Amino acid sequence: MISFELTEEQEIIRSTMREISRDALSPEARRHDLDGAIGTAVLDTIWQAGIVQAQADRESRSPVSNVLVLEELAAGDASVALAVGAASGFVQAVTDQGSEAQRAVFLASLEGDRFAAGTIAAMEPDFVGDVTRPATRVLRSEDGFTLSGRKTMVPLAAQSTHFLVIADLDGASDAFIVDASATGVTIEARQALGLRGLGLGEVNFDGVVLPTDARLGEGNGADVQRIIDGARVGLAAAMLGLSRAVMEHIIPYTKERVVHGSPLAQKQKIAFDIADMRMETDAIRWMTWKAAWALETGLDATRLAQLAYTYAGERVMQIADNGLQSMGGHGFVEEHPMEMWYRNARSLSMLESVAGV
Amino acid sequence: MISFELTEEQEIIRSTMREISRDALSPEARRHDLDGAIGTAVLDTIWQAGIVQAQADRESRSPVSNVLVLEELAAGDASVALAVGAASGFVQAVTDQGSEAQRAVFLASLEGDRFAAGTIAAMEPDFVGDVTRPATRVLRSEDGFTLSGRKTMVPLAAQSTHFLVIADLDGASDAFIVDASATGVTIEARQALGLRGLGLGEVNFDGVVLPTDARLGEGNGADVQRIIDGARVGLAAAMLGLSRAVMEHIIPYTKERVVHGSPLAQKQKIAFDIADMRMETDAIRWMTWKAAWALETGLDATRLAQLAYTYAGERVMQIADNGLQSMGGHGFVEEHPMEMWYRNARSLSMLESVAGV
Amino acid sequence: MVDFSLTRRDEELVALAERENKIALKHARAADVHSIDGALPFALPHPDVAGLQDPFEALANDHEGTSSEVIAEALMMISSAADADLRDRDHAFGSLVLEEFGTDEQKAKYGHLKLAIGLTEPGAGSDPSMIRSNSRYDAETGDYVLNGEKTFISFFNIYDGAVTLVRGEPDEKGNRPFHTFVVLRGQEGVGKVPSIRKMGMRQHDLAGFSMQDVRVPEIAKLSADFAKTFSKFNHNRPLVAAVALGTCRSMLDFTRERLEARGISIDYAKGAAGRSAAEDRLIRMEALWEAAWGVTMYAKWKQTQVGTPSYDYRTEASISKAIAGKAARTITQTCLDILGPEALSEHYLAEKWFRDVRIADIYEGAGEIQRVLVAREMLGYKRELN
Amino acid sequence: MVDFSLTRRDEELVALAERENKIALKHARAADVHSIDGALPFALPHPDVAGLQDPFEALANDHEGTSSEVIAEALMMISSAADADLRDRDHAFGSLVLEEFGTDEQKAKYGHLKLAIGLTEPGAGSDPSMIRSNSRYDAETGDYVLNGEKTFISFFNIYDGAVTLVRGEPDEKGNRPFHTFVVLRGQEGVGKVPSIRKMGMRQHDLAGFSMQDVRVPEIAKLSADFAKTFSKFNHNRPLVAAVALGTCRSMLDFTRERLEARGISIDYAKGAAGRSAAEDRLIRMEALWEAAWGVTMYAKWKQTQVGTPSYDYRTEASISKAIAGKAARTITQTCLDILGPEALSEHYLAEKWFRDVRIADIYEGAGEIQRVLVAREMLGYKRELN
Repeated sequence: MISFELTEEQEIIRSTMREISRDALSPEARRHDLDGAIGTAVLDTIWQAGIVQAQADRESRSPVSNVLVLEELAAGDASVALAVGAASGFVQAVTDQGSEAQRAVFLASLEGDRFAAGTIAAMEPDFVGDVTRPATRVLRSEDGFTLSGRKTMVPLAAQSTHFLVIADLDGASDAFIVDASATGVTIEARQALGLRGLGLGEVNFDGVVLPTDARLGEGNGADVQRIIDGARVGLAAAMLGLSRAVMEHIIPYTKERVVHGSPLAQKQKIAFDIADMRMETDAIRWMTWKAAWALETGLDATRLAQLAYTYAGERVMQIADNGLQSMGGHGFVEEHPMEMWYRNARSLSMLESVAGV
Repeated sequence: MISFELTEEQEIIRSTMREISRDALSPEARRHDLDGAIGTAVLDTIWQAGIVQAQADRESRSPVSNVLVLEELAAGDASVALAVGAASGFVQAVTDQGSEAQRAVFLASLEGDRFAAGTIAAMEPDFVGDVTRPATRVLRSEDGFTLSGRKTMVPLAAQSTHFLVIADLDGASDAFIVDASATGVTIEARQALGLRGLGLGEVNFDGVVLPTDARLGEGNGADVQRIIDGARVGLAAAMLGLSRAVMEHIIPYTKERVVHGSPLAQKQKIAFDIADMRMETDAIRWMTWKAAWALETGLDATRLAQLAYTYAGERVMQIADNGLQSMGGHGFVEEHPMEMWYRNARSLSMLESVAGV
Repeated sequence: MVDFSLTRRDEELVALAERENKIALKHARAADVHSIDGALPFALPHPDVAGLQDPFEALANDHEGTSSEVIAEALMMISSAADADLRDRDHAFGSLVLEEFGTDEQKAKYGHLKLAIGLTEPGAGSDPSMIRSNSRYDAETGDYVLNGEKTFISFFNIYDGAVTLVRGEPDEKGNRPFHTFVVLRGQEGVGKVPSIRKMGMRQHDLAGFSMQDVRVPEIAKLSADFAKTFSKFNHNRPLVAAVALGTCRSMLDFTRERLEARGISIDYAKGAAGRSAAEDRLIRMEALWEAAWGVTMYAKWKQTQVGTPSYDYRTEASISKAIAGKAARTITQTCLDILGPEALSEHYLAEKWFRDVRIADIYEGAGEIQRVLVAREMLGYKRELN
Repeated sequence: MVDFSLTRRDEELVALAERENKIALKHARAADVHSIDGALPFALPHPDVAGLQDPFEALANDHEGTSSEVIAEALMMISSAADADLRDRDHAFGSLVLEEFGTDEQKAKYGHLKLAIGLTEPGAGSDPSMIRSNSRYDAETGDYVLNGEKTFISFFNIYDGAVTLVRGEPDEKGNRPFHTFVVLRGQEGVGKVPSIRKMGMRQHDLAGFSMQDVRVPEIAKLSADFAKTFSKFNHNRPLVAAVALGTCRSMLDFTRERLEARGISIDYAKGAAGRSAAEDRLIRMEALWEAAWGVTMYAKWKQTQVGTPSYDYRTEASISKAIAGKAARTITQTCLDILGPEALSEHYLAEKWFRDVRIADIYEGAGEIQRVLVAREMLGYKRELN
């Protein structure tokens, strides 16, 4: 039965996250951008909120709830949202698809008080690449596997304890859990246009020897598409949060700024852009909820995830672009968050695998 | 040396065509649309203006001048513009690429007083087809060729004396002159969304036996790309004319129509759409001129022709769409030409081979 | 709990609407060609569909177990391309106004009639302040005398008359109030205007009428409040959106099928970089459709939460109408372009859908109006923004 | 005769600009990183380019045989991505105003200085009516006393001062006229404001300054007419468009090369149906670039026809600026998206071009302003439309 009603628990999650986002993330977002890293205190706060750890409970974890979390966090700082999304994605994959032994090992690492998590390494330093066709390869060896290839735009590259590496095995995509300290693994910081706080990096795997139990699920291979689906929905949620941040900033700005005798917001062009921002954020939200609902109920979510991701990607870029334009020169300078959002919008909408719900 | 200056002769051509378009085409455009045919009187008027015949003179024919003609005619009635473009395209191909003998035969047919011309048959009744890769095939036979295949959206299908058929010969596109009355040629009217006056039809070639001299140029095969390039530029010119017609209609309409106390044209949304119409028609005009100039000077025009065609196609649809929107319900009814332009815009921008410059 | 699943009853109703649509498709071209002048090529109800159950009637009779009546109605609209509205649906807008605002006496007199609603005038599209039709009270006879001209009136030439909006005589301040009267077709002074020829939706009759010293008795004057008359549009907007989405769905299905027949299958799993142009564009169109579906469903869901007479879902109603209107334009334009010239042919219904659905962003409040309404709500503006 | 060919001299100059651009590219990342706070990482002129001929100087010295000087200048801008403006170009806008409107005495006093132009104020972007800075004549000393605040002033922290626009004392009707004064950096009361940190174009210093009871002598007051001061922007617009197109050209070249390296070559001959998504999108971006090129060249050509001081090419100037501004946004956004995540990396200049060129649709009159100007001309409106 069609319903848009959140559970009481989800309402609480949403308002808690909105508060954290407003009080702890928004004020720090510019600093994260300039430093090229999220502050340890912020990461630990998030960690202590237990969002990442909650993903380890197969019964209670909820993609819909995760979408709410990512929207709210991204409204404050998209880098933080993706850091949480990346760590959550790792835990979700292990929880959903890991063997009993893998779950026991990797989920135990969630017990500390400090942010310490794995991340998904899926994209490759290849122009016009396709995340579903990795060039990174795993070959079978006598007592396990050997992994070779390069991954790029890996979030929290230097901070992650493990990588869930998407790689080709026998002609199909598969997933392997790789220790960040394994021989042959080298990590290189690789700053990018936006999401600078996220600590994006390039990770090289040079003939890394993996034991048999490194393969996610240890059995017939992982369902990589499910991981990608979850990531697309997570990114859509983050784009939703970013879009909302732009909208919420632009409304008071354009109402206060007087040009040629009247507030900017009374110009039809600006007012229509603002109406479009509202319309599009609403649309992205329901698409994202619907895809998350499909994930949650175990339906095939691939199409809905792709459509939500595609739509959110188009719109967040347009919303950030129009938001910047409506601020004129002020949109271009660091005094306002707008220029950062413009960069983050382009970055967010091009990553396909760095968050999970 | 970069210059946008027309020659005196071109200025005369332009103003003559503008007059014909205003006085003889605009008032008849709706009738042509309803009748599904251009009136014979109109066709003969155009014929007697000598535009089509002028293409037979290799020295004096000018793609730039032809672009001016098509813009002006299309501003009055896009169907007439394409009828002229189709007939011209046939003559141009024979003039530029025909053997001496072919020129002698086919250009002689231009001498009468009544509209009587060939047309290019290039597109096929195949979804997602590519005009540069025809499925229509010509096989070599002992004393000539055999032609088999179907062509669609052929302008003036029932009125043309000859078809210049683009077909595959030995794995490459080639062009063949086919008599409309040849055995195995059947013509079927096929009405479409727009350009209804153009008499679009489907032409079937069922093992049509062709003599050796049916092959354009008779030698090593025709340069089909040159024909397509010319057609793309011709279509861009027609789209330009149509775009201008919309703009010139919308300006007085929105100035006169008062809504909520002020003329529609004073609403920023409407005024900006009108500014965009002007900006885009200017842009299409110079792109089209540039591509025509490349054709005229014998440079490789393929890229410029593609870009002008692509850009004009995007914009004419947008201009017609916004024009219709600015008229509200009046844009949707036959009382105004706008709904016809909307249909014509979508049709024009999807045809790739029915006009020539 | 967030839920996008359909109930069994939803599914039944949707299937019913789809079946009716399939039958309608067979007659769609004939209806398009023959009803250019407003005359359907066959009598209603058409025998082909007469044997089936009307899905909307089915819903009205039994909506237990649906995702709520209003949501189910929108779902059914989306499942039907409305290619040929073959059933004689009982949606006479003027009759609804009578039913809501009429006295028992008025209902007794006019209740059995099908009444259109006469708002629009030549020169006054969506702007009621431009209405020039007027009424004058004749104290001698106790009649009202009406003059003016109406246009774009749905089904006027098919129905029995219209509930029409006119200006009254000026009050002490010189303001002319709005009055609402029942005017009957064939009445003396009511001039017939031929049905309007349109680009699309030709089976939807649209006509005008003139009033020249039309005399109506006092009982013909309804006390329908002007704002309330217009408020009817509120809950209609998501349904108008749904109708547009139905046609767009047909267009998308047609495009997908034709691409697949050419060996171009749509792979939703892979990234954008690996796509063909046709595939990429189609996926973007499907995304736009889903976007419009979401806001339409949300508007209907909110309607059930706050109740139909409430104003609290009007922004959501505007959003659904505006996005669906945009989707209608973009999806039909783009799908034809993806498919290429063959799609222009009258051999297929695609070109008809392109024509039909263009009205979606115009009628019942153009996209620009909806954006003004949405922006006003967001910015806390009223007349400052128009 | 319509002609789009370059003269030999055009080609030489374009080649010169391209060579300089290639050198500049080597320093582009360093300039971006180090000049966040307005400080270039190296002295001007940079030794790398000092040995070459400045193409703009070459044009100024000899423009015989070009497609006219103004067209050649635009061509050269388009050939150069302006990645690192390594030369200390003599385009001090305030100095140009002094040169045009100053008396001989004023030129003697200030002519050797580099002067910025101080128009914009916090809270007054493109709207001069919002200017709050003011001047007061002190009859006792014969000085003018200036107060106020200026922002977004190009090169103020690098130049010697600025020609600045302020309000005078109210006249009998209460209107405050505009006055123009030369204000020097370091002068008493002139407050320094740190250079503004920006998303892109970081090598372009932007700063503000405050004026607190700044006393300037009578000679500092220029009789520069306000409208004339602004008219300077007219012929600058197509050049601003050309600069944006230069950066877009770099982005398109980069994208095409990377696609080709991946085996995706751009085939302009075939129809759209046969294209990959990447190819299709790139072709559309190239078309947009060509559109902007055409209107920019036309504006410059018309400028040579009617003469630079004429107003008769202002609509064309606005058109070129508006289309190039739109192209700048669309082309950079789309090319990154075509290439995928790797294009976001600072390893390449693509992300820098994306940041740099966004200002193109804002400065020297945002796209919205240009559209107002174009629409006013078309509709015969003045203040009715804003």
